[in-house]
Amino acid sequence: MSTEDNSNRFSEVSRKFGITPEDYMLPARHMINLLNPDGSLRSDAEQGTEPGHEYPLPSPARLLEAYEALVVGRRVNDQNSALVRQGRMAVYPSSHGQEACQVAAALCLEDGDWLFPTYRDTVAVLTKGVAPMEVMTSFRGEWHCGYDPKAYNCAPMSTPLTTQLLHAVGVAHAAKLRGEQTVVVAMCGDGATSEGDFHEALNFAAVFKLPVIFFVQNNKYAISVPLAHQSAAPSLAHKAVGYGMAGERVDGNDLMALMAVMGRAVRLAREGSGPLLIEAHTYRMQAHTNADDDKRYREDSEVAEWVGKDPVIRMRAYLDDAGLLDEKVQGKITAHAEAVASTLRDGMNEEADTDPLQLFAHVYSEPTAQLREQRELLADELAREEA
Amino acid sequence: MSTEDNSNRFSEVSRKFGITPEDYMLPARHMINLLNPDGSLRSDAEQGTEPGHEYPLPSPARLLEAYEALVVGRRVNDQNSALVRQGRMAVYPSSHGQEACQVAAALCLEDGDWLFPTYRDTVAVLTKGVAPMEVMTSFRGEWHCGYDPKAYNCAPMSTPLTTQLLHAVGVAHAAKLRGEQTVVVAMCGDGATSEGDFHEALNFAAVFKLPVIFFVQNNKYAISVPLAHQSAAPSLAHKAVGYGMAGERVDGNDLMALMAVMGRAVRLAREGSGPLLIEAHTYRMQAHTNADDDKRYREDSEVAEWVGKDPVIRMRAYLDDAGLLDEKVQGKITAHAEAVASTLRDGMNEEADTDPLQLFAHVYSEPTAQLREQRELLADELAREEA
Amino acid sequence: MSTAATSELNPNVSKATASAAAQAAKANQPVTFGKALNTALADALTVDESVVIFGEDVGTLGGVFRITDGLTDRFGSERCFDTPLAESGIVGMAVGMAMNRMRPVIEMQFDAFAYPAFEQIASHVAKMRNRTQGRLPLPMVIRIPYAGGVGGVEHHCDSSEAYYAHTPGLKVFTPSSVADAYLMLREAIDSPDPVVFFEPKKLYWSKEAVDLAQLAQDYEARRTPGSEGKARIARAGSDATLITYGPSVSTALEAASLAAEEGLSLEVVDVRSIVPFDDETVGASVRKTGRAVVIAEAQGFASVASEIVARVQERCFHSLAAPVLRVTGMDIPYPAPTLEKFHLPSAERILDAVDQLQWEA
Amino acid sequence: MSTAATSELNPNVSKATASAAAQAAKANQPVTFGKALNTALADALTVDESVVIFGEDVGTLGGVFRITDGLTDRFGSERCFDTPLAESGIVGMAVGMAMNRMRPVIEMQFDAFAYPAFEQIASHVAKMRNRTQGRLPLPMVIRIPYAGGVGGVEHHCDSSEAYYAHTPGLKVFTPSSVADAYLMLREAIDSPDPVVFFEPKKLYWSKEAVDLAQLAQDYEARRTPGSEGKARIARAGSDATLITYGPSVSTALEAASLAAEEGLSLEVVDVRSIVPFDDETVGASVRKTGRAVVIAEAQGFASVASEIVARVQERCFHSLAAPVLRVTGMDIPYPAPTLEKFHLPSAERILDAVDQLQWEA
Ligand SMILES: Cc1ncc(C[n+]2csc(CCOP(=O)(O)OP(=O)(O)O)c2C)c(N)n1
Ligand SMILES: Cc1ncc(C[n+]2csc(CCOP(=O)(O)OP(=O)(O)O)c2C)c(N)n1
Ligand SMILES: [Mg+2]
Ligand SMILES: [Mg+2]
Repeated sequence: MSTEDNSNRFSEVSRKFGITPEDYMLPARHMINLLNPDGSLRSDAEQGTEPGHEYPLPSPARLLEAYEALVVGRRVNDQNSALVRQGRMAVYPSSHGQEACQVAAALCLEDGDWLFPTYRDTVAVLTKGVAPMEVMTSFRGEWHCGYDPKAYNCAPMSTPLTTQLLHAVGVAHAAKLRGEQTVVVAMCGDGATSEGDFHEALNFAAVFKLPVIFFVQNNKYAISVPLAHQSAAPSLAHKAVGYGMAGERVDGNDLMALMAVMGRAVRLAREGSGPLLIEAHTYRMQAHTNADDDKRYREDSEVAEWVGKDPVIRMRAYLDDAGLLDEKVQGKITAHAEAVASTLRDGMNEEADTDPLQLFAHVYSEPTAQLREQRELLADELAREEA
Repeated sequence: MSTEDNSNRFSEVSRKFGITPEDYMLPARHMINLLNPDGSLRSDAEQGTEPGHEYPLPSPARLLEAYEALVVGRRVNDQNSALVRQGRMAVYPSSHGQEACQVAAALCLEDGDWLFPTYRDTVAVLTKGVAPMEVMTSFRGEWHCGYDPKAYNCAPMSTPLTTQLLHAVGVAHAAKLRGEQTVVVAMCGDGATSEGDFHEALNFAAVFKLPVIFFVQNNKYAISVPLAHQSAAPSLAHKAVGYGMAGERVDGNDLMALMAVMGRAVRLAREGSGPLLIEAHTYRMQAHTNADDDKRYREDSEVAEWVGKDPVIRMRAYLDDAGLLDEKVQGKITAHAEAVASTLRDGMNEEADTDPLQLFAHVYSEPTAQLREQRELLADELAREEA
Repeated sequence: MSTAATSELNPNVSKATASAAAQAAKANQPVTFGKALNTALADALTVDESVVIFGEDVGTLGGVFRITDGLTDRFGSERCFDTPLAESGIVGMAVGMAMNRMRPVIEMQFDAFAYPAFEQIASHVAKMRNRTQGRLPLPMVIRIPYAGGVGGVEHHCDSSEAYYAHTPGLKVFTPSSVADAYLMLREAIDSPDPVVFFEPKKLYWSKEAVDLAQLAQDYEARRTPGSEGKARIARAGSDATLITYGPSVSTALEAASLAAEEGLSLEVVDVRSIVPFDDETVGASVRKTGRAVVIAEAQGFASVASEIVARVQERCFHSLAAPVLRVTGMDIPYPAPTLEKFHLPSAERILDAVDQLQWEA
Repeated sequence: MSTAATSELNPNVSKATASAAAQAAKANQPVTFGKALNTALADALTVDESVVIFGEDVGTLGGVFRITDGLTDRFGSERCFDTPLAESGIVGMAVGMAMNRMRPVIEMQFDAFAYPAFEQIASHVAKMRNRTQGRLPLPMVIRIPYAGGVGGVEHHCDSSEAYYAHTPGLKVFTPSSVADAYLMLREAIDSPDPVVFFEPKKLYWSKEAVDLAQLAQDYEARRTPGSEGKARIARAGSDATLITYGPSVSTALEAASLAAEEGLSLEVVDVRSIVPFDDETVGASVRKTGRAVVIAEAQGFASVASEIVARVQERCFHSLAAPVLRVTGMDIPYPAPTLEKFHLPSAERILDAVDQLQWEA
């Protein structure tokens, strides 16, 4: 690539939208928001639509599909939290309140596309199609990630913050070198944007013009640390221009807006417009994990404020009003959610995979002589215990 | 700090300039440039002055002081390259062509202020006041950095790219906590902006509102890698807005513009406006170091083009035309440069500090028992050799 | 270097207010390891105005393990504060603050999350003093909660001490008792050299009856023998020596108790200060017993345990009745909760190793 | 695991075009270590379309040591290319490419500049296969020019192998001869596991008469014995064993020559594959000679040398006439050119250690 290539690419996109490349890269002045908290559609004027930031409404069928995933996601979050309280699961970082983001991240992708989730993105992983008990494996305290990333085109949920964004870039790069049209969604939180790997990933994606959508769930906290201690930028989406990619802010509790923005981002990326940075404004309704005590760092009133912006209620109200959701459909959706929840309850009653000799099986393609010795030692101990 | 604090700060600065905070943070559409390559002053129209990006001309006295440092810097660069060719110095990364940046970075600071240079910033370190032979210690292959950073408020020239930007942030933070008004200039190259520490340093500085000026010498190459492989951004200065700081581009071969831009940046930083990112456009006229072969990756014609933009010739022409530089003054300046060069030639003839037992003296405040043993071993060997 | 760290070593200490913070702790009440660390931090903040504490979630929250609990409230958000989420940033900023006359005490949230800071630690924290011929010392402490035994998930249980112990210029301490938690952290903060301070997280909630106020007074009055470069005989014995540190000290003590029931007298040496290392105490014990097992949680290959074995056999070869053996973690990624017990050195595994020390029948 | 890496291990190998690249090299002409590496890369690119090479300055420039010289020209900028200047980015992107069916071979420009990538290496490169129960293997090679002896300035001469050898999940190779440079790099690239490949930079310009084309043919026809987990007897001897690797092999051989003049027969074992380690070859040699010195450039504390000492005394205790000694770098930051010779193991220092192996008079 060369400077000319890169500027050509941006002139093309920006010409398409009739704006300058810089304006294409800077986020719209206001975050993209299509539904009011009460579920009513915002008018164009309310949306403050700007050139280059117009987002067509997703189709009713698409919205219904997304709503179903949303309801399932909420149920899974709450079921998992219950399982943790009952001591049947070790730890769970709930995305309660952020389910619209989770659902949109997975649904905007096509089958061959890849998703790179974090520890909080259970619902996105589920929506991508991974079986519920497989997703939950690591939260049970098992030693592996539970699912086959290649079978689902879904990376293991990453704990070391933003390291996975670089893996996402690599997956996209490999696909591009083979001439494949793979789009990758790479997720992280607001706090994670401060890590060096965030910077390196966005820069690599931009320089190599890769179809990666960096999707930041800005839920206002990194454990106890509020956004203001994390960044002084006008918005996290303003980071995009510094890499030469487009940035956009979207209401992360507005499933309609998310589907629209993520849908367009995937389209642009697949057409070769390079990476994008999407910042979704949302809120983590529960503590960081069950081990955290959020009373130490935020007011109940702040949490209460966000109850009124709940993504599930908002979407349901819209669909109800639009006549898209009759009782029968809602019933089927609820049943689906209950079925997933009961799979989880049942699964957590079953024994986890705990063959200790497995510890040596996958460190290398074959155990080294050293590992074979260590395996022997443990096998001996186990044999003696049994005897 | 809180979001409000940060946005208040920016509203203040931007109000001062009568522009929006976002416009304060984005660089001017064109790089700041006050002198044409032939030394003539650019008109306001030519400069394309925009609100918030007006830069008053530095005083004649200031310009003369800077010009003297520029001439000395050029002479030092060329003397060092000669010493390397003669095998009297191990390695030298010359800043030939970039001396205007070097001089401005040091001269914009007051005595108590700190400079954080890289391996290429010999001339900036000299201009900050460090004695010539002390600066050159590490290039002779000695085991230490040569000068006392605290005596000069000048950090060791850093090799691991952008690591020093975080140290700069720490020095500024410590000063701020003690209520001191220290401003810090932290330098790096265009290639270095890709490193994770660059990101973390700019973000920390912005979040803690520290008076640090990140000064990037964009000399178009990182060893062999051209800028287009390093970044797809409209400019490196566009990275500023993503951290919530002001960014600006300046002609890095125009000493007048550099003094104006760096001078204003230091003033703003000292007043509490937070950090700034300044990108200076310049060119590395010689190979990366004497060990590099730049014919492998760039055309002679490209280098030749930049000969016409030489910062020394340009500044001299301006001063001549403005009647600020008579033969006597120029003679004194040349003599000064020659004196420094001869100090270097003489110094390089003297023996370097090579007491091997020094190797154990400063690893810790006192050698550990282990190091005492190892020191003994070496002392024994040396004694046997002598015997 | 092995005397108590004192206000002489650290010119910023204000003698007037010394030990005020520790006074609150009641004499001889059971106190947790975590509280001892917390008190050490509070006392250091009290007596030395150059001490600053920062890291991820160490402010309002008091740290995910509450080791910095209450410090922001008590000392203000300029003395104890949250940073953006970036470990290289935290360490790099600490380097700069130490260059400019502060004593940063920083927290890495978990062992594996210190890795992003590795370049700053290896290339600067460890080398700045040497690079500047002693002109830019970096008095700073990097606190790292480490090791397993708490059912932590991946990346939260690494024993990473070898990476730092292998890096010249760093000191590496790890306490295993409540009193040491207090004293060694005070000493680390007062050290003129950078210290990587490893806190065995499974001990955070362990309790001992320790009078922290008295410890503080003694420390500040220089009546406490220093721990830097000084191992500790955690249990005296005569038949074989168990050499260990940090989280494995309690396991070794358990093994020694079990062995005692069978009439075998095991000495347990708690290394405490990995760098600098106390060859004298360790060597004296092994020369006395003639047999040794080195125990550590970290994977064994190229580890601190390897080093101890190498040193002991170099120095005590002719006293040894058997090779020096190791009981360490397996050479595998740290396993998650369900399987960690198979990975960690256990009293049984230690006793098996002791059995192999070629006892005459 | 110790057979030659072959196209069976690596399904991307296209048999048709095998060894084409090596043909150009003339038989039994002196060829440099660097050229052998360059040829290995070219041959791998030729036979395996999933191989990609990237890093800082490896494209147009051919690398600062020219190890990738000509590869972009020959194979195109999609197979060998420059990245932005960011080591964590390089390694992290390689992880993703390996996840998606490529075999990245990446260059860290110098040893100390791999540290920014430490988190990616320790938390992902080493652990992805295990984390996914073998479903996401990461076949990739991280090439690191390392060690000193070339008059390099600070940060350019670290011997950092211990950091990686201590990290389970990584294999760690280091060649010391021109033939091994070729063969071991081919084997590393074909390995289904991630390999950290340490290139002693002082050897880049060393020459031996080696027929690279023949080596390539033999390798691809699986006629070459593998080097993974296999040490090499670099010189046979009977009185004591010098165990070493990489840049120190030539120093050990020099010491052995000097000793031979005085009638002492030293065996030199070149470890080659640090992980996995060849206990058999090393153990057999020491059991034969009864004495051993371990030699390595890296600082000694908690190092690969410590590990070798620990293993040897564990396994050969009763054959040992003296403790296993070490000759390593000092526990200090790597010193710049003017003083490095006092830091590095020298033939004299090795012979001094041999003298101390308690010979009967
Ligand atoms: C490199 C690294 N440092 C620290 C941590 C510990 N940690 C886990 S989650 C978290 C906060 C992340 O905040 P954010 O990115 O906003 O995501 P959220 O949890 O809000 O979804 C921290 C500090 C980690 N996982 N990785
Ligand atoms: C962390 C790190 N990686 C790699 C290097 C090797 N290196 C030294 S200079 C250089 C190029 C730097 O380019 P740039 O930042 O543009 O500065 P310039 O040399 O042009 O002044 C590289 C790759 C290094 N010093 N540090
Ligand atoms: Mg968050
Ligand atoms: Mg450059």
